[in-house]
Amino acid sequence: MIRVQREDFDVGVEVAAFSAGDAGVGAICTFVGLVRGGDGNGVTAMTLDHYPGMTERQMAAIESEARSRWPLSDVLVIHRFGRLEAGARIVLVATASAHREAAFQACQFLMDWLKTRAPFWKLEHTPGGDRWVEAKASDDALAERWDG
Amino acid sequence: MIRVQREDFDVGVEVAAFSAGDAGVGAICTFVGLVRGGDGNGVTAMTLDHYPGMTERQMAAIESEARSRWPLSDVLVIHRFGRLEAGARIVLVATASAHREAAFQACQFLMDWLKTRAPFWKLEHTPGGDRWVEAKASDDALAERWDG
Amino acid sequence: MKVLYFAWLRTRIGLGEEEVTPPAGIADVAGLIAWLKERSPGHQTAFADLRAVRVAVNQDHVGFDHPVAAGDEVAFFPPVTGG
Amino acid sequence: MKVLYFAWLRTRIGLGEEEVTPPAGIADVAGLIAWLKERSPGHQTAFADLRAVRVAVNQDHVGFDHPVAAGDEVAFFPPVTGG
Repeated sequence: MIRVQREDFDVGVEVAAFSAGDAGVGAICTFVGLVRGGDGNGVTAMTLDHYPGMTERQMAAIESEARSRWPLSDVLVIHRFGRLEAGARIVLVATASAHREAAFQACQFLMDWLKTRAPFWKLEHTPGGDRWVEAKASDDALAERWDG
Repeated sequence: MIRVQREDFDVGVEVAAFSAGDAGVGAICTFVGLVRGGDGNGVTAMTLDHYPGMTERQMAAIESEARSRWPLSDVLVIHRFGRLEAGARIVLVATASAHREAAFQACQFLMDWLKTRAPFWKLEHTPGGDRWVEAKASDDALAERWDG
Repeated sequence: MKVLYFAWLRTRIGLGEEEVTPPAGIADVAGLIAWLKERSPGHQTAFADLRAVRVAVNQDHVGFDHPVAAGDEVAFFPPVTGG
Repeated sequence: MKVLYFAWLRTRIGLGEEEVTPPAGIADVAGLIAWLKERSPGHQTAFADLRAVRVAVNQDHVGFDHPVAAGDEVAFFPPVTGG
Protein backbone atom coordinates (compact mmCIF):
# COMPACT_ATOMS: atom_id res chain seq x y z
CA MET A 1 0.00 0.00 0.00
CA ILE A 2 1.26 3.43 -1.05
CA ARG A 3 0.39 6.83 0.37
CA VAL A 4 1.66 10.28 -0.64
CA GLN A 5 0.52 12.95 1.77
CA ARG A 6 1.26 16.33 3.28
CA GLU A 7 0.14 15.23 6.78
CA ASP A 8 2.32 13.57 9.38
CA PHE A 9 1.80 9.89 10.20
CA ASP A 10 1.81 8.02 13.51
CA VAL A 11 4.30 5.15 13.34
CA GLY A 12 2.57 3.29 16.17
CA VAL A 13 -0.86 3.48 14.57
CA GLU A 14 0.47 2.51 11.14
CA VAL A 15 2.50 -0.43 12.45
CA ALA A 16 -0.37 -1.64 14.65
CA ALA A 17 -2.70 -1.76 11.63
CA PHE A 18 0.01 -3.25 9.45
CA SER A 19 -0.37 -6.94 8.62
CA ALA A 20 -2.66 -7.32 11.64
CA GLY A 21 -4.13 -10.77 12.04
CA ASP A 22 -1.92 -12.47 9.45
CA ALA A 23 -0.77 -15.61 11.27
CA GLY A 24 1.96 -16.30 8.70
CA VAL A 25 3.91 -13.14 9.53
CA GLY A 26 7.02 -13.73 11.63
CA ALA A 27 8.97 -10.56 10.84
CA ILE A 28 8.16 -6.88 10.40
CA CYS A 29 10.84 -4.40 9.39
CA THR A 30 10.14 -0.69 9.58
CA PHE A 31 12.17 2.28 8.42
CA VAL A 32 11.48 5.93 9.25
CA GLY A 33 13.39 8.78 7.60
CA LEU A 34 13.51 12.13 9.40
CA VAL A 35 14.61 15.68 8.63
CA ARG A 36 18.01 16.02 10.26
CA GLY A 37 18.75 19.43 11.70
CA GLY A 38 20.70 21.15 14.37
CA ASP A 39 24.14 19.61 14.30
CA GLY A 40 26.04 22.13 12.25
CA ASN A 41 24.27 21.63 8.95
CA GLY A 42 22.10 24.63 9.80
CA VAL A 43 18.94 23.10 8.36
CA THR A 44 15.88 24.43 10.13
CA ALA A 45 13.34 22.86 7.77
CA MET A 46 12.95 21.54 4.25
CA THR A 47 10.32 21.58 1.57
CA LEU A 48 9.70 18.44 -0.42
CA ASP A 49 8.71 19.09 -4.01
CA HIS A 50 7.17 16.17 -5.89
CA TYR A 51 5.51 15.25 -9.17
CA PRO A 52 1.87 14.41 -8.39
CA GLY A 53 0.70 11.47 -10.43
CA MET A 54 4.11 10.20 -11.39
CA THR A 55 5.02 9.88 -7.70
CA GLU A 56 2.17 7.46 -7.05
CA ARG A 57 2.90 5.53 -10.26
CA GLN A 58 6.58 5.14 -9.43
CA MET A 59 5.93 4.18 -5.83
CA ALA A 60 3.37 1.57 -6.91
CA ALA A 61 5.88 0.18 -9.41
CA ILE A 62 8.56 0.02 -6.71
CA GLU A 63 6.16 -1.80 -4.38
CA SER A 64 5.33 -4.30 -7.15
CA GLU A 65 9.00 -4.90 -7.78
CA ALA A 66 9.62 -5.60 -4.09
CA ARG A 67 6.69 -8.02 -3.95
CA SER A 68 8.00 -9.86 -7.00
CA ARG A 69 11.45 -10.25 -5.45
CA TRP A 70 10.52 -11.32 -1.90
CA PRO A 71 7.60 -13.26 -0.39
CA LEU A 72 5.94 -10.35 1.40
CA SER A 73 2.68 -10.56 3.32
CA ASP A 74 2.30 -6.80 3.38
CA VAL A 75 4.05 -3.61 2.26
CA LEU A 76 3.39 -0.04 3.37
CA VAL A 77 5.10 3.08 2.04
CA ILE A 78 4.10 6.56 3.19
CA HIS A 79 5.98 9.56 1.78
CA ARG A 80 5.25 13.13 2.76
CA PHE A 81 5.63 16.30 0.70
CA GLY A 82 5.47 20.02 1.50
CA ARG A 83 7.26 21.87 4.28
CA LEU A 84 8.79 19.72 7.03
CA GLU A 85 10.53 21.10 10.11
CA ALA A 86 13.78 19.65 11.51
CA GLY A 87 12.99 16.38 13.29
CA ALA A 88 9.84 15.75 11.23
CA ARG A 89 9.13 12.35 9.71
CA ILE A 90 9.55 12.21 5.92
CA VAL A 91 9.01 8.59 4.97
CA LEU A 92 7.83 5.30 6.45
CA VAL A 93 8.50 1.92 4.86
CA ALA A 94 7.21 -1.27 6.48
CA THR A 95 7.52 -4.84 5.23
CA ALA A 96 6.05 -8.04 6.64
CA SER A 97 7.18 -11.55 5.80
CA ALA A 98 7.39 -15.04 7.26
CA HIS A 99 11.15 -14.62 7.69
CA ARG A 100 13.35 -11.76 8.82
CA GLU A 101 15.80 -11.70 5.95
CA ALA A 102 13.05 -11.07 3.39
CA ALA A 103 11.56 -8.32 5.53
CA PHE A 104 14.94 -6.61 6.04
CA GLN A 105 16.04 -6.87 2.42
CA ALA A 106 12.72 -5.70 0.97
CA CYS A 107 12.68 -2.71 3.34
CA GLN A 108 16.20 -1.70 2.30
CA PHE A 109 15.38 -2.23 -1.36
CA LEU A 110 12.26 -0.05 -1.10
CA MET A 111 14.25 2.77 0.51
CA ASP A 112 17.08 2.50 -2.03
CA TRP A 113 14.67 2.63 -4.97
CA LEU A 114 12.57 5.41 -3.44
CA LYS A 115 15.75 7.45 -2.99
CA THR A 116 16.79 7.04 -6.60
CA ARG A 117 13.52 6.65 -8.55
CA ALA A 118 10.60 8.36 -6.82
CA PRO A 119 10.16 11.96 -8.05
CA PHE A 120 10.75 13.95 -4.88
CA TRP A 121 13.19 16.84 -4.44
CA LYS A 122 14.36 18.35 -1.18
CA LEU A 123 14.83 22.09 -0.73
CA GLU A 124 16.69 22.79 2.51
CA HIS A 125 15.96 25.96 4.43
CA THR A 126 18.89 27.42 6.36
CA PRO A 127 19.53 30.80 7.99
CA GLY A 128 21.81 31.54 5.02
CA GLY A 129 19.16 30.79 2.41
CA ASP A 130 17.58 27.87 0.57
CA ARG A 131 19.44 25.19 -1.32
CA TRP A 132 18.31 22.18 -3.35
CA VAL A 133 19.77 18.95 -2.04
CA GLU A 134 22.02 17.23 -4.58
CA ALA A 135 21.63 13.55 -5.36
CA LYS A 136 24.33 11.42 -3.74
CA ALA A 137 26.51 8.97 -5.63
CA SER A 138 26.33 6.78 -2.52
CA ASP A 139 22.57 6.44 -2.99
CA ASP A 140 23.08 5.36 -6.59
CA ALA A 141 25.61 2.79 -5.41
CA LEU A 142 23.18 1.43 -2.81
CA ALA A 143 20.42 1.18 -5.41
CA GLU A 144 22.68 -0.60 -7.88
CA ARG A 145 23.32 -3.48 -5.50
CA TRP A 146 19.81 -4.72 -6.38
CA ASP A 147 20.55 -4.81 -10.12
CA GLY A 148 21.06 -7.95 -12.13
CA MET B 1 19.02 0.07 26.06
CA ILE B 2 18.20 -3.57 26.82
CA ARG B 3 15.03 -5.01 28.33
CA VAL B 4 14.16 -8.65 29.07
CA GLN B 5 10.55 -9.03 30.13
CA ARG B 6 7.54 -11.31 30.28
CA GLU B 7 5.11 -8.49 29.36
CA ASP B 8 4.16 -7.43 25.84
CA PHE B 9 5.45 -4.12 24.47
CA ASP B 10 3.72 -1.44 22.41
CA VAL B 11 5.77 -0.75 19.27
CA GLY B 12 4.21 2.69 18.82
CA VAL B 13 4.97 3.80 22.37
CA GLU B 14 8.50 2.41 22.24
CA VAL B 15 9.31 3.97 18.88
CA ALA B 16 7.78 7.33 19.89
CA ALA B 17 10.02 7.48 22.96
CA PHE B 18 13.00 6.21 21.00
CA SER B 19 15.66 8.79 20.17
CA ALA B 20 13.07 11.54 20.74
CA GLY B 21 14.44 15.05 20.43
CA ASP B 22 17.80 14.05 18.95
CA ALA B 23 18.18 16.43 16.02
CA GLY B 24 21.03 14.43 14.51
CA VAL B 25 18.87 11.37 13.81
CA GLY B 26 17.89 10.93 10.17
CA ALA B 27 17.04 7.23 10.13
CA ILE B 28 15.30 4.79 12.45
CA CYS B 29 15.13 1.10 11.62
CA THR B 30 12.85 -1.18 13.61
CA PHE B 31 12.44 -4.93 13.58
CA VAL B 32 9.68 -6.90 15.28
CA GLY B 33 9.73 -10.70 15.49
CA LEU B 34 6.42 -12.51 16.01
CA VAL B 35 5.27 -16.05 16.85
CA ARG B 36 4.20 -17.52 13.52
CA GLY B 37 1.25 -19.83 13.71
CA GLY B 38 -1.65 -21.12 11.76
CA ASP B 39 -0.29 -21.92 8.33
CA GLY B 40 0.30 -25.63 8.58
CA ASN B 41 3.06 -25.60 11.17
CA GLY B 42 0.43 -26.28 13.82
CA VAL B 43 2.03 -23.99 16.37
CA THR B 44 -0.58 -22.57 18.73
CA ALA B 45 1.89 -20.96 21.13
CA MET B 46 5.46 -21.17 22.33
CA THR B 47 7.31 -20.82 25.60
CA LEU B 48 10.59 -18.98 25.65
CA ASP B 49 13.07 -20.33 28.16
CA HIS B 50 16.02 -18.09 29.00
CA TYR B 51 19.01 -17.80 31.32
CA PRO B 52 18.33 -14.88 33.66
CA GLY B 53 21.46 -12.87 34.26
CA MET B 54 23.40 -14.19 31.30
CA THR B 55 20.66 -13.00 28.96
CA GLU B 56 21.05 -9.40 30.08
CA ARG B 57 24.85 -9.66 29.99
CA GLN B 58 24.88 -11.07 26.46
CA MET B 59 22.36 -8.56 25.18
CA ALA B 60 24.32 -5.66 26.68
CA ALA B 61 27.49 -7.02 25.06
CA ILE B 62 25.71 -7.31 21.70
CA GLU B 63 24.46 -3.72 22.02
CA SER B 64 28.01 -2.53 22.80
CA GLU B 65 29.34 -4.36 19.79
CA ALA B 66 26.75 -2.72 17.52
CA ARG B 67 27.57 0.72 18.91
CA SER B 68 31.28 0.13 18.32
CA ARG B 69 30.65 -0.86 14.68
CA TRP B 70 28.19 1.85 13.61
CA PRO B 71 27.63 5.48 14.64
CA LEU B 72 24.32 4.97 16.47
CA SER B 73 22.43 7.68 18.31
CA ASP B 74 20.26 5.15 20.10
CA VAL B 75 19.67 1.40 20.38
CA LEU B 76 16.72 -0.43 21.91
CA VAL B 77 16.34 -4.19 22.28
CA ILE B 78 13.35 -5.74 24.04
CA HIS B 79 13.13 -9.53 24.24
CA ARG B 80 10.26 -11.37 25.89
CA PHE B 81 10.27 -14.72 27.68
CA GLY B 82 7.56 -17.05 28.99
CA ARG B 83 4.48 -18.28 27.14
CA LEU B 84 3.62 -16.44 23.90
CA GLU B 85 0.54 -17.18 21.80
CA ALA B 86 0.62 -17.37 18.00
CA GLY B 87 0.82 -13.83 16.61
CA ALA B 88 2.43 -12.44 19.77
CA ARG B 89 5.47 -10.17 19.61
CA ILE B 90 8.73 -11.79 20.71
CA VAL B 91 11.43 -9.22 20.09
CA LEU B 92 11.84 -5.56 19.14
CA VAL B 93 15.08 -4.07 17.87
CA ALA B 94 15.33 -0.38 17.02
CA THR B 95 18.36 1.57 15.85
CA ALA B 96 18.75 5.30 15.22
CA SER B 97 21.51 6.92 13.22
CA ALA B 98 22.25 9.95 11.09
CA HIS B 99 22.18 7.76 7.98
CA ARG B 100 19.98 4.91 6.86
CA GLU B 101 22.62 2.35 5.99
CA ALA B 102 24.04 2.39 9.53
CA ALA B 103 20.54 2.04 11.00
CA PHE B 104 19.66 -0.88 8.69
CA GLN B 105 22.93 -2.73 9.12
CA ALA B 106 23.04 -2.34 12.89
CA CYS B 107 19.44 -3.56 13.18
CA GLN B 108 20.23 -6.67 11.10
CA PHE B 109 23.43 -7.27 13.03
CA LEU B 110 21.60 -7.07 16.36
CA MET B 111 18.99 -9.59 15.20
CA ASP B 112 21.61 -11.95 13.79
CA TRP B 113 23.66 -11.90 16.99
CA LEU B 114 20.59 -12.18 19.23
CA LYS B 115 19.53 -15.25 17.25
CA THR B 116 22.89 -16.96 17.67
CA ARG B 117 24.28 -15.64 20.99
CA ALA B 118 21.51 -14.62 23.40
CA PRO B 119 20.51 -17.51 25.69
CA PHE B 120 16.87 -18.04 24.73
CA TRP B 121 15.26 -21.33 23.71
CA LYS B 122 11.89 -21.77 22.05
CA LEU B 123 9.53 -24.60 23.00
CA GLU B 124 6.72 -24.85 20.44
CA HIS B 125 3.29 -26.01 21.56
CA THR B 126 1.29 -27.93 18.95
CA PRO B 127 -1.82 -30.11 19.16
CA GLY B 128 0.53 -33.10 18.76
CA GLY B 129 2.76 -32.11 21.67
CA ASP B 130 5.64 -29.84 22.54
CA ARG B 131 8.94 -29.63 20.69
CA TRP B 132 12.12 -27.64 21.23
CA VAL B 133 12.99 -25.55 18.18
CA GLU B 134 16.33 -26.52 16.66
CA ALA B 135 18.92 -23.91 15.81
CA LYS B 136 19.11 -23.19 12.09
CA ALA B 137 22.31 -23.32 10.05
CA SER B 138 20.91 -20.37 8.07
CA ASP B 139 20.98 -18.25 11.24
CA ASP B 140 24.61 -19.17 11.82
CA ALA B 141 25.38 -18.19 8.23
CA LEU B 142 23.66 -14.82 8.65
CA ALA B 143 25.57 -14.15 11.87
CA GLU B 144 28.88 -15.09 10.28
CA ARG B 145 28.58 -12.36 7.65
CA TRP B 146 29.53 -9.86 10.38
CA ASP B 147 32.76 -11.69 11.24
CA GLY B 148 36.23 -10.44 10.42
CA MET C 1 2.16 19.19 -25.34
CA LYS C 2 2.39 19.83 -21.61
CA VAL C 3 5.88 20.49 -20.22
CA LEU C 4 6.53 20.37 -16.46
CA TYR C 5 9.55 21.59 -14.47
CA PHE C 6 10.50 20.59 -10.94
CA ALA C 7 12.99 21.69 -8.28
CA TRP C 8 15.70 24.06 -9.56
CA LEU C 9 14.55 23.74 -13.17
CA ARG C 10 11.28 25.34 -12.13
CA THR C 11 13.12 28.02 -10.16
CA ARG C 12 15.42 28.88 -13.07
CA ILE C 13 12.70 28.85 -15.71
CA GLY C 14 10.29 30.67 -13.43
CA LEU C 15 7.31 28.44 -14.04
CA GLY C 16 6.24 24.91 -13.18
CA GLU C 17 4.23 24.13 -16.27
CA GLU C 18 3.71 25.38 -19.76
CA GLU C 19 1.66 24.30 -22.74
CA VAL C 20 3.82 24.30 -25.87
CA THR C 21 3.38 23.46 -29.53
CA PRO C 22 6.77 22.59 -30.96
CA PRO C 23 7.10 22.67 -34.75
CA ALA C 24 6.88 19.46 -36.73
CA GLY C 25 10.39 18.03 -36.87
CA ILE C 26 10.78 18.06 -33.09
CA ALA C 27 10.62 14.29 -32.68
CA ASP C 28 12.47 13.45 -29.48
CA VAL C 29 13.38 14.82 -26.04
CA ALA C 30 16.74 16.14 -27.21
CA GLY C 31 15.06 18.08 -30.03
CA LEU C 32 12.45 19.43 -27.63
CA ILE C 33 15.14 20.66 -25.24
CA ALA C 34 17.01 22.45 -28.03
CA TRP C 35 13.75 24.15 -29.01
CA LEU C 36 12.76 25.02 -25.40
CA LYS C 37 16.17 26.65 -24.78
CA GLU C 38 15.27 29.39 -27.25
CA ARG C 39 12.20 30.43 -25.27
CA SER C 40 13.97 32.46 -22.55
CA PRO C 41 17.30 33.03 -20.79
CA GLY C 42 15.81 31.01 -17.89
CA HIS C 43 15.26 28.02 -20.16
CA GLN C 44 18.80 28.48 -21.49
CA THR C 45 20.22 28.38 -17.96
CA ALA C 46 18.08 25.47 -16.81
CA PHE C 47 19.17 23.31 -19.74
CA ALA C 48 22.80 24.47 -19.81
CA ASP C 49 24.17 21.23 -18.32
CA LEU C 50 22.11 18.25 -19.38
CA ARG C 51 24.09 15.85 -17.20
CA ALA C 52 22.11 17.30 -14.28
CA VAL C 53 18.74 16.95 -16.02
CA ARG C 54 16.39 13.96 -16.01
CA VAL C 55 13.25 13.54 -18.08
CA ALA C 56 9.96 11.67 -17.88
CA VAL C 57 7.53 11.26 -20.75
CA ASN C 58 3.99 10.48 -19.68
CA GLN C 59 5.29 9.87 -16.16
CA ASP C 60 7.90 7.27 -17.07
CA HIS C 61 11.64 7.89 -16.73
CA VAL C 62 13.13 7.91 -20.26
CA GLY C 63 16.31 8.89 -22.09
CA PHE C 64 16.90 12.01 -24.20
CA ASP C 65 16.39 9.95 -27.36
CA HIS C 66 12.82 9.07 -26.38
CA PRO C 67 10.18 10.25 -28.93
CA VAL C 68 7.81 13.08 -28.03
CA ALA C 69 4.52 13.93 -29.72
CA ALA C 70 1.57 16.28 -29.35
CA GLY C 71 -0.49 15.31 -26.33
CA ASP C 72 2.51 14.02 -24.34
CA GLU C 73 3.27 15.15 -20.82
CA VAL C 74 7.02 15.84 -20.64
CA ALA C 75 8.66 16.59 -17.29
CA PHE C 76 12.18 17.86 -16.61
CA PHE C 77 13.85 17.67 -13.21
CA PRO C 78 17.18 17.08 -11.47
CA PRO C 79 18.11 13.65 -10.08
CA VAL C 80 15.60 12.83 -7.36
CA THR C 81 16.42 13.33 -3.66
CA GLY C 82 13.44 11.96 -1.74
CA GLY C 83 13.25 9.20 0.81
CA MET D 1 29.78 -25.27 42.09
CA LYS D 2 26.37 -24.37 40.67
CA VAL D 3 25.34 -26.24 37.52
CA LEU D 4 22.38 -25.01 35.44
CA TYR D 5 20.47 -26.78 32.66
CA PHE D 6 18.23 -25.17 30.06
CA ALA D 7 15.74 -26.28 27.39
CA TRP D 8 15.88 -30.03 26.63
CA LEU D 9 18.88 -30.58 28.87
CA ARG D 10 16.72 -29.53 31.80
CA THR D 11 13.86 -31.75 30.59
CA ARG D 12 16.10 -34.80 30.22
CA ILE D 13 17.94 -34.32 33.50
CA GLY D 14 14.73 -33.43 35.29
CA LEU D 15 16.05 -30.39 37.09
CA GLY D 16 17.12 -26.87 36.19
CA GLU D 17 19.84 -26.40 38.74
CA GLU D 18 21.99 -28.42 41.10
CA GLU D 19 24.76 -27.68 43.55
CA VAL D 20 27.63 -30.13 43.02
CA THR D 21 31.06 -30.73 44.53
CA PRO D 22 33.17 -32.52 41.94
CA PRO D 23 36.31 -34.26 43.22
CA ALA D 24 39.68 -32.58 42.92
CA GLY D 25 41.04 -33.51 39.50
CA ILE D 26 37.94 -32.25 37.67
CA ALA D 27 39.64 -29.25 36.11
CA ASP D 28 37.72 -28.38 32.96
CA VAL D 29 34.24 -28.52 31.40
CA ALA D 30 34.94 -31.83 29.63
CA GLY D 31 35.96 -33.42 32.92
CA LEU D 32 32.91 -32.01 34.65
CA ILE D 33 30.61 -33.46 31.98
CA ALA D 34 32.19 -36.93 32.30
CA TRP D 35 31.65 -36.77 36.05
CA LEU D 36 28.05 -35.41 35.76
CA LYS D 37 27.09 -38.23 33.36
CA GLU D 38 27.52 -40.73 36.22
CA ARG D 39 24.92 -39.00 38.38
CA SER D 40 21.79 -40.38 36.65
CA PRO D 41 20.45 -41.95 33.44
CA GLY D 42 18.98 -38.50 32.69
CA HIS D 43 22.41 -36.89 32.84
CA GLN D 44 23.73 -39.72 30.64
CA THR D 45 21.06 -39.04 28.01
CA ALA D 46 21.40 -35.25 28.14
CA PHE D 47 25.16 -35.43 27.53
CA ALA D 48 25.05 -38.33 25.04
CA ASP D 49 25.77 -36.11 22.01
CA LEU D 50 28.02 -33.20 22.93
CA ARG D 51 27.78 -31.70 19.45
CA ALA D 52 24.32 -30.50 20.51
CA VAL D 53 25.49 -29.06 23.84
CA ARG D 54 26.82 -25.58 24.55
CA VAL D 55 28.33 -24.36 27.80
CA ALA D 56 28.76 -21.09 29.66
CA VAL D 57 31.03 -20.60 32.66
CA ASN D 58 30.11 -17.64 34.84
CA GLN D 59 27.70 -16.52 32.10
CA ASP D 60 30.23 -16.41 29.27
CA HIS D 61 30.11 -18.79 26.31
CA VAL D 62 33.20 -21.03 26.49
CA GLY D 63 34.61 -24.22 25.00
CA PHE D 64 34.74 -27.68 26.62
CA ASP D 65 38.39 -27.12 27.47
CA HIS D 66 37.59 -24.13 29.69
CA PRO D 67 38.68 -24.54 33.33
CA VAL D 68 36.09 -24.95 36.07
CA ALA D 69 36.57 -24.44 39.80
CA ALA D 70 34.60 -24.41 43.03
CA GLY D 71 32.34 -21.36 43.13
CA ASP D 72 31.81 -21.27 39.35
CA GLU D 73 28.39 -21.12 37.77
CA VAL D 74 28.37 -23.61 34.88
CA ALA D 75 25.41 -23.75 32.49
CA PHE D 76 24.63 -26.36 29.84
CA PHE D 77 22.14 -25.78 27.01
CA PRO D 78 21.46 -26.49 23.34
CA PRO D 79 22.33 -23.94 20.63
CA VAL D 80 20.19 -20.86 21.29
CA THR D 81 16.97 -20.21 19.34
CA GLY D 82 15.73 -16.80 20.48
CA GLY D 83 15.11 -13.65 18.48
